[in-house]
Amino acid sequence: MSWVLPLPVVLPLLGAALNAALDHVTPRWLHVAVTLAAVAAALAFAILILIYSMSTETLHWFGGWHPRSGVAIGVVFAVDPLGAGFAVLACALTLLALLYSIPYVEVETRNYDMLVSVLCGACCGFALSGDLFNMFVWLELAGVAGYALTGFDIRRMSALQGAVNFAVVNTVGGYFVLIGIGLLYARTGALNLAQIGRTLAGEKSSGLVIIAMTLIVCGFLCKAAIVPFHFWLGDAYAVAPAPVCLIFAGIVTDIGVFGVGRVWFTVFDAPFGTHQRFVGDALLWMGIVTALVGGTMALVQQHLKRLLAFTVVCHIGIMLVGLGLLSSKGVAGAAMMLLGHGIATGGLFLAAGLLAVREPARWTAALWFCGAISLIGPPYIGVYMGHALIDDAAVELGRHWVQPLVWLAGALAGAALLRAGAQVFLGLVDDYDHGIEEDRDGPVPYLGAISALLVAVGLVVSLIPGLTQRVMRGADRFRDRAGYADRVLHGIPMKEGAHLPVVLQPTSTASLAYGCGALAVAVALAAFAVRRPDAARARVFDPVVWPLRQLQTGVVGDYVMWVVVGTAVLGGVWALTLR
Amino acid sequence: MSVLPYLVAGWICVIGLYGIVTSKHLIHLALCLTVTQSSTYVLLLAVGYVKGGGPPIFKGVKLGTTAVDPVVQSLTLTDIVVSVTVLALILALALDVHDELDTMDPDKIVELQG
Amino acid sequence: MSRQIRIAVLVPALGLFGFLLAWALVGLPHFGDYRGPYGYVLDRVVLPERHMTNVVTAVVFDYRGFDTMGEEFILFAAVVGVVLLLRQGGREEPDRLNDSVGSDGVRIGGTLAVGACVLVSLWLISYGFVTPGGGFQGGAALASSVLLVFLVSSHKAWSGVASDRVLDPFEGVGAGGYVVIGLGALIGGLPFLTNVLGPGSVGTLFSGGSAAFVNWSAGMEVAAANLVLFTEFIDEYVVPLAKGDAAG
Amino acid sequence: MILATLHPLQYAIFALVAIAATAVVLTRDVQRQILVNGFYGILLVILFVVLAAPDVALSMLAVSTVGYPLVVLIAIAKSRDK
Repeated sequence: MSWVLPLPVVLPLLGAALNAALDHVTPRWLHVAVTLAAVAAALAFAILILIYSMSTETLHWFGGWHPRSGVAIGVVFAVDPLGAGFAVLACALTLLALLYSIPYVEVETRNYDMLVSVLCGACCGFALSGDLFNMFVWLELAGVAGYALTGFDIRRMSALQGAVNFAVVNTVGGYFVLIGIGLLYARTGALNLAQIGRTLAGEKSSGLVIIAMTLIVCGFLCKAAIVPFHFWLGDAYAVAPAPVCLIFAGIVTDIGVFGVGRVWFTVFDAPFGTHQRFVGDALLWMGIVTALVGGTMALVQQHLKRLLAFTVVCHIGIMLVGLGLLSSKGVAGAAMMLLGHGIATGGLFLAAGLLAVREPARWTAALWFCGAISLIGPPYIGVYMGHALIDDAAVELGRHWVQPLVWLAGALAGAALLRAGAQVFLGLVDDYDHGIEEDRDGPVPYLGAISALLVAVGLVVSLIPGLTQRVMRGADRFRDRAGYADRVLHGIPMKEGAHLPVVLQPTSTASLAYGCGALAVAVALAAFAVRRPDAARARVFDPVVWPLRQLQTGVVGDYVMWVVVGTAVLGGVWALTLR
Repeated sequence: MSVLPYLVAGWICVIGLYGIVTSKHLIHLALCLTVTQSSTYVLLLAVGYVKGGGPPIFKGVKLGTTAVDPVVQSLTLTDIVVSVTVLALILALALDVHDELDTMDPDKIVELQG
Repeated sequence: MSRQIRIAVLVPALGLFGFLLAWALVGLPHFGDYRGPYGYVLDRVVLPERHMTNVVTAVVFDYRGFDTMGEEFILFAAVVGVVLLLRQGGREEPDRLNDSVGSDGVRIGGTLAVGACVLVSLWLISYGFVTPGGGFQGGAALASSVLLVFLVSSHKAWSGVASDRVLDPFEGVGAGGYVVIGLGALIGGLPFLTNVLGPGSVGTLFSGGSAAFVNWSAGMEVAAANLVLFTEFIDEYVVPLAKGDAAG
Repeated sequence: MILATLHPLQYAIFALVAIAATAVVLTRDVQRQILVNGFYGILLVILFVVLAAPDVALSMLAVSTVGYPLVVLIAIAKSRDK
């Protein structure tokens, strides 16, 4: 089955190249058809890969350059279920975004479609790759396509500001990753993840490896928008066209967290395995702070898409918490959160995009509230299963304080969504400015159906029987560094796992209680903010949020300064604890 | 002295970052980004250098002669060609900003904040 | 936040950052003592296995050809992005601008120089597997040579050579060709981008095998993408001038 | 390549590159900065030759002589004429 592995990456790229080649010749319907066909085919092959990856590890050595006595001389795609699942999600969300864009985006459609399909290919490549430099290439490609798409509305100053901040911060992050790769290459003489991990395994940790890890992790966290690297995201996601936001929120941000997990569990777990709690706790705390900052900032936003952008920050923080626990359950929780959050937030972005076409209506309000509730995650709804797995993992580690903080962050973001829904879609406040200034066109039932599809799937994600067990099996594989290296470098086949049941995963009573509690807190907070907006603002929100808002200056120099501060502090902490 | 080349790479990275943060002009900022990027080239090539080694090109040279590392060179050379287009992308954004706002000072681009 | 505060926070942070970076860098093998396995192995196996004398080009287009495909698409996406961002609603055709070069000497000398530079660039691309060069460097050089047309003649002549009607197909075929060659191997039951025609004979144009075609499509893509970039930027400058001419 | 064995020369060029990079960053006037940047580019080309990397040097040469100056100069010209 090795031959399918390159296809989810190369087909969207080929589609984009084909559209460039046939520029000036083909009518619009043809280039739309080419793009859709390429991404749909990529989706089909990605699903095929996912199915096969459950039982075997599939490898694809590009150019047929197999390793020579444990030395990798080519580039490899090594697929595990989580990577394949990510590729499926990427292709599916891109396909929906493209369908939504057909009536919604009316200018420069050919260039737009080319960039969107390139973005899809890049995200798939990042998820499937087993080579550090190759991951960097896909990261850069996703970045470049992303900057251009953010600045799509070139006559709106906010769009340009968002694009500049996005471009500069992520370019700097990319250079950090590359410097880290250079350091690791100097140390190990390898670019293949498995081989780097093998080489570092038997040796004492050194300053070089600590700083290489810091640079690579911080570079990825710039993309993931983790505090203090997060400032650009609120500016960029508020201004990109709605379907582009769906792709950004659903997959592009998440590749940062995915990348941190990938390099930790294949490379750095080896030299720092005995000190892994220091690494995990640093990520855990950054995740918690990010989740709380995102939730709080969302609460005070008026601009609807900017509000959604900060809820993305919140949920990315929760994913990093799951990853920072470093156990299979934690990773599985992060993966379930990624899935549920990507789909539900995407649906909400598309619903917000509808406001550029027509006035809010009753059914769009229903759509919005369903999406908001899936993001809060009451028992077995929406992102609940992600929360529950993270809870279990935290309790197993004895980190009981993680649960309330994470649920609170989710509730804050949820309250922000409910409050905005009441104000915008139910019209509870007169003259509310939701900030969607674009004026677009399109058949409302068609656009509404696509967002409804996403919201509906987002609601039931936690209820799919057997899914959680399979994600946990995938997380086991994702974490298995020695097995990964054996399979990649020596082609040793995987042991067949036990058959997995197709049932609903039971969750702890605490999670059930927290889920209900989060919903109650969110509803109460939203009701308070809607009923007494002035009191809410003056007594509660402003004093808490004022310092945070002061930091969100919109100036790119400040943002890069925070990137340097964050990297230096994280590097300093790890330098002291990991030696 | 044997670490000087690496420290030069580190210095270029640091000074480039300083320029990016303190820049008052988007074009200046974009060029500072390319300076930071050039630190990666210097680092990679310095890492791959082998004392007394020739270029990894075996035309008229016996196979097995000491040569420098070819991999870092291949990573760098494509990146250099690509860097112009990425610079151009950022400059294109800067030009659009200038069209709208008549300024290139990043501190004045504050449409969105808080 | 004011500039002063920003710089006051930056300087200590950058100091710590630089210190940590230096700490990592002094842990590297001494300058010139590098002995990593990857490059060492390649320096010894490329000539016997692939008959290519330039190991760097062999790595770029054969051993790590897939990375290069990604890099090529970064170029592609960035240029598409520039076209997207520098679009102007209903741009006027700039044919009113009369900027042809007066001197015959400049024109004749320049035209010869264009020819010479183009030839050198093509040589750089084609002998990439033998001597320094290859699709990326040669493509960039080729774009620069064609740019000479603008310098020695007029904008009108330039926009004839470098219109997007001519360039876009080249760009698409260059980028797509790379993928299609890779897929060709895949359809034949081999891994993506397998070098199916190699190894050729040492030191000749044919030493690349099918990687030679990859090399050429990369060269085409790089040259066309750079020319699109130049055109976009030159038009950004020249078209407003032409409008000024017409008004005055 | 003879150059590749000359260590003092390598160190001198490394030092020059560091100084030139600093100069590029500290030149705040963009018109002057692009000149300094051109000089920096040439120094990098020489450095790459000295580090036995002719392929990388070629690629830097092709880019820093035409691509960088053209794109940046036009951006500067556009930002001035209003």
